[in-house]
Amino acid sequence: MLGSGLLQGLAVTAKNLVGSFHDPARYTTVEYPEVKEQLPESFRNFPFLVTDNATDPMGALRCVACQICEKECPPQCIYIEKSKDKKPDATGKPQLYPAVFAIDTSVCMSCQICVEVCPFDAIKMDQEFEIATTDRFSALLLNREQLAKPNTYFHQIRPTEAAEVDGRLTAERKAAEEKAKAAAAAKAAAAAAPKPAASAVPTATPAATAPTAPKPAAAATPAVPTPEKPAP
Amino acid sequence: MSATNDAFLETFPVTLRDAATNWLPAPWNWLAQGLIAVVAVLAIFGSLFAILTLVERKALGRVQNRPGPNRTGLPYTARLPWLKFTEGKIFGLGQPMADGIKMLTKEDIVPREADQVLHFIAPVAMLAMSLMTFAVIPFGRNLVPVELDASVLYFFAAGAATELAVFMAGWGSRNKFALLAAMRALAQLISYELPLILSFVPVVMIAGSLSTVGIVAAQSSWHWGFIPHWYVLTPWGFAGFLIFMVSALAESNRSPFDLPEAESELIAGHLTEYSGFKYALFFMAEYLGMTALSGMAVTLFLGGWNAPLPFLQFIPSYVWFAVKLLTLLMGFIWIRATLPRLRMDQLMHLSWKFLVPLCLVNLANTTVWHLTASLPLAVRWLLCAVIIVAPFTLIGRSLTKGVAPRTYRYAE
Amino acid sequence: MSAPSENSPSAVRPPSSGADPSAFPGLTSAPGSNIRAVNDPFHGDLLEVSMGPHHPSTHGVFRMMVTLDGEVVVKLKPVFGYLHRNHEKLGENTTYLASMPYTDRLDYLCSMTNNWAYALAVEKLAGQPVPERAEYIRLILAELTRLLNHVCLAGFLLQDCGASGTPLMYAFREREKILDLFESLSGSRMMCNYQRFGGCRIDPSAEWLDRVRALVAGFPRFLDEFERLITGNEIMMARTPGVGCLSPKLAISAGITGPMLRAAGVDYDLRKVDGYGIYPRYKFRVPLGAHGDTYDRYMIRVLEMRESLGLLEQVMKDIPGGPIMDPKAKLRGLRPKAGEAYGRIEGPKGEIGFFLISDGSPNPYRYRVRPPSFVNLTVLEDLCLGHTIADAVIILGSIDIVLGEVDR
Amino acid sequence: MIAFAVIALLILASASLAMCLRNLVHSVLLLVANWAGIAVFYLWAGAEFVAFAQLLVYVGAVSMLSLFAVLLTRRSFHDLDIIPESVSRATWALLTAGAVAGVLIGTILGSPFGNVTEAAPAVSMRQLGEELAGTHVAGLLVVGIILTVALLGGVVIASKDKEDKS
Repeated sequence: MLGSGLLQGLAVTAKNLVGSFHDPARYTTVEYPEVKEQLPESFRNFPFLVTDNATDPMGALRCVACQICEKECPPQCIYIEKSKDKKPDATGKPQLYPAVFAIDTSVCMSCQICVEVCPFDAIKMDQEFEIATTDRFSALLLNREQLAKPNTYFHQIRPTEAAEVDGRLTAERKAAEEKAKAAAAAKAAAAAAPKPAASAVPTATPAATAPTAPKPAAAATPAVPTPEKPAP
Repeated sequence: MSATNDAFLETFPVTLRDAATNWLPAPWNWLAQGLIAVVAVLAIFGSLFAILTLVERKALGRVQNRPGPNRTGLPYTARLPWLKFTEGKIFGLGQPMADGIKMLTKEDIVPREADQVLHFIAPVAMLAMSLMTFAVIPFGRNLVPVELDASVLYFFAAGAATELAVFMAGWGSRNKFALLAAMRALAQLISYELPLILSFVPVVMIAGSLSTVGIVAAQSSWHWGFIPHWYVLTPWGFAGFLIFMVSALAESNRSPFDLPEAESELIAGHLTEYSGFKYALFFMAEYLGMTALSGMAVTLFLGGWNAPLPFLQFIPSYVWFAVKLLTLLMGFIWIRATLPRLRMDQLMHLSWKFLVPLCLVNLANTTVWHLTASLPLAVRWLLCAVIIVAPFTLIGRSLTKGVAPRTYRYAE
Repeated sequence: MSAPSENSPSAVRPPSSGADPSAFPGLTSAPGSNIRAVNDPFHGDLLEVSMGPHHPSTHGVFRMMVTLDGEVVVKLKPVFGYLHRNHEKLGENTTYLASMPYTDRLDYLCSMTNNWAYALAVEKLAGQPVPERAEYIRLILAELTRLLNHVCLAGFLLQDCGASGTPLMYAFREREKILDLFESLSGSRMMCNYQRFGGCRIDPSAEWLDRVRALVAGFPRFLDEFERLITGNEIMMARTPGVGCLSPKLAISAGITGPMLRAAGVDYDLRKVDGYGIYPRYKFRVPLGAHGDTYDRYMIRVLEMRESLGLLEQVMKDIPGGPIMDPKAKLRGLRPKAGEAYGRIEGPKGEIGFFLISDGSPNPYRYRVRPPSFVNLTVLEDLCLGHTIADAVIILGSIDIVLGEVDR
Repeated sequence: MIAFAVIALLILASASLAMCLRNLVHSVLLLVANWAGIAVFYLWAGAEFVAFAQLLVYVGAVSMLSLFAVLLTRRSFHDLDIIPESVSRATWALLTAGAVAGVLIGTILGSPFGNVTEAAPAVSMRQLGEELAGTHVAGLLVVGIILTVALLGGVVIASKDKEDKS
């Protein structure tokens, strides 16, 4: 009969109108400022630098200024300047640290390639998206201090991923300590032998690192060659 | 008429008006009553327009599974203790006010090329004409602003002038889209005026009078005590009602026929070059036009202010008119939420080759209804129903002749 | 409606106007009025209207210079390039990996299929095998993107026809569910950057796969409701059939691909033709249209959605375990040996392909994208001639273009 | 008396202004104002039906047709400036206009108006209807036929030029 299609359409809209009052499937709006929806764990926005202890953030930056992320970043929005001196990092080995580490968030498209290629898990994606500012230029260029956030924050926003990263790092540190202990034991055994000329401590240049497989998967540990080191 | 005729609530508005104007000498008395009627119509239908915009956006929102405007609240309501829970946001009731203030404060840009005179007159004429149409609609038992002998004719005469205003807006703003819209508006409004007027002729034939009060009086009694005499319950009346509503949709540029201001094609059509308060005037004129047409539909087909059942008459007559008016307006909004738009040539085809022939058949149908007064009601009803349904399906087939539901084959 | 009977590949003469549009003695404009009345002796005034670049129904920054005789389109010149971002030259100056996030921005509605096409091209170039589980995940994500895209198209087509937003909101309600899945998998709703050369970046959890199963189970109910709202509707049956008829001959010669080609009746679906990924292992049908008009293009997409749902149900039953990234795959410093490769897949809009020439360096020597909506757009004028301006809008809607891909 | 003068002035002013305006659309709209003035006259004389019919038919429909005519036939802006071809044609035009005006004014002054004493008979719609359908039914039918013939003629002409176009 002419018009039956129109009536069918009107019936559908009526069903939705009535449904929106009792059927949650037909009322999908979340009234944002009052009700904040729980973000999925893997949500990503701009990156941040991970520090190991919250008290002295600049002291315990994991980043060793190897500048891999700067090279790999598609829009080239990371700027790093290496430090002149060295600081012992978590495993006690003297490492470089970034004197300047700036990300221009107006250029960054949060594609998380820097997180993927970083061999030291030093940079992670943040979940903070309410970062609107009135200043168009300087406020968008985040420097090292603004980027640094403690590992506890990383655990808070990404529990599973953080746990894996920490597990891997502690395993790495344990391996480094055993090697150091074994080296020290070997040193003690051969204590009578003339002391070998202390070889210069090569800087820890991470050679072609095996790819840090994506975090949750059992990732191959980045084989960072820890050179022989005479016990202090 | 039962005893409730002079119940307090029923005659309250009239006694109020008489109390306010009786102490005046004769000529001033008539003038004062007229002024009161005008002020009453403006106040009621002005606020109805404001609420209607909010209700439309909320209903559209709810149909689309979203809340609709709920951010603007009324001032000072947050501090009232018993309204504390709404945090001053009372379901968006402040939205009409917010829109009003926005429209008032927005800059009214008139393009340099525009024809200043026409550009200014168009909204004024449009609003004036649609307000004039309210003069003859009987809102209650004796609540009709102006009682004319040919009031239905007056209603459509005033309504016809709004076409001019739409054309002036379209032509005056010297904009290609507005020009296209003006030509479309001209063609659409004229070709839908014919079915609009032809659909109310049967009502006048049966009611025997052109005055709205007479028509409502003719629909006031009941068959066997519970079926009201409303014309919509007769076959020709129901067909006339449907045609009237379809043409009312087209006359007020509402959904399936909103070609003049088709957003997807002509941006805002003849309203493209309007902003600020002139745009608000057009907006208001469209809503008032819609309300007037549905008010007339209630008067002609739904028994004006008559109660549907005898024992329900204790509720005052103007309440019944309001209930019927609001249901029709909800129907307008419901249709707007659902139906896509027709194309211009299909619009013309629908009017000239479908609605007008159906109206003429409906006229013949009414004469058959009138002449078979002696037959029992059921037989008459069936006979007239057949007379109108047969051409409906026949001519209807011509509308969808080229289009058969298609089946699709799959590769291999 | 005098739909042009036969779209011969040569320039199409609109039968209704009888006048060759290019024969006009130039577009003279009367002083002081911006309506350029074309003084054409035997045709009355033609009105030249510019629809775009910011026009409510051009799906992005796209402009149509339409010459109207009354309401009928006499000449239509598409103008685009407003969203040109130099995508291909950028591709030549960055490494293979760095181009991957940019492919999300090509057709910003279907980022997963763009990624897959680019990954396929680079894998062909570098001879990189892909593990079994990654193939399954890629197929699931591609079919989800097809659902997403076709739902969006149906919503936008109805919006162009004038339904004030209701079907679009229902379509977007379903689209949001799929985008939530992408967000919980790849981290971002539309810019997923999820595929890598040799597999995928993140292994979807079992809980995520269950959510996909739930979505696939709930989708047909929505599709039925959507069809009840639209397909039988008399106004739609009046507005879309017979509008913008595309003849198979013109479709093939113009290089049209995707649902638009199948709506014209040509049986060409890359999933069957190329048999890439694991499509040959699963049974699914390819719907074909008969008239090639706007209604067929809409119905073909609805039927394709149903086929994708059937395909997803079959695939979800037997997803293997194992790694999702080929262990030997090198993330950084990929230097494929010199040579060229063309990887293409059946994207929701048509055949999206990437042509790469490598000279052994980490940057591709030439990086070319074959965008489906750009190619499908070339026949816009042939489809619109002889129709009214209201039809031109829905014909553009039914071609389903995304300006990110058209302008690159 | 003042009301009469005001309305008359309005009608005359709009008519004359309509003639000498350069913009055709403006003159058509002034013509519409003229018809509305005439409708006010009818109302003032108490003939409601004729006033509303005038409003409905003239202001509603005929104005639209004249606008259509003005818009669709106009070639372009240029042929608006009507320069009198030659002095002699202008004089002949003035002469004929004067003659017609003279005849009109003569008949108006000559006809015996006389001051009508009793008020105009209050004719109700019902009487009007019965009068029309009763005694004057022949006239009504003839007018109906003429109108349908005109309508059919219009349709035939319109459809004819569609054929030679396609």
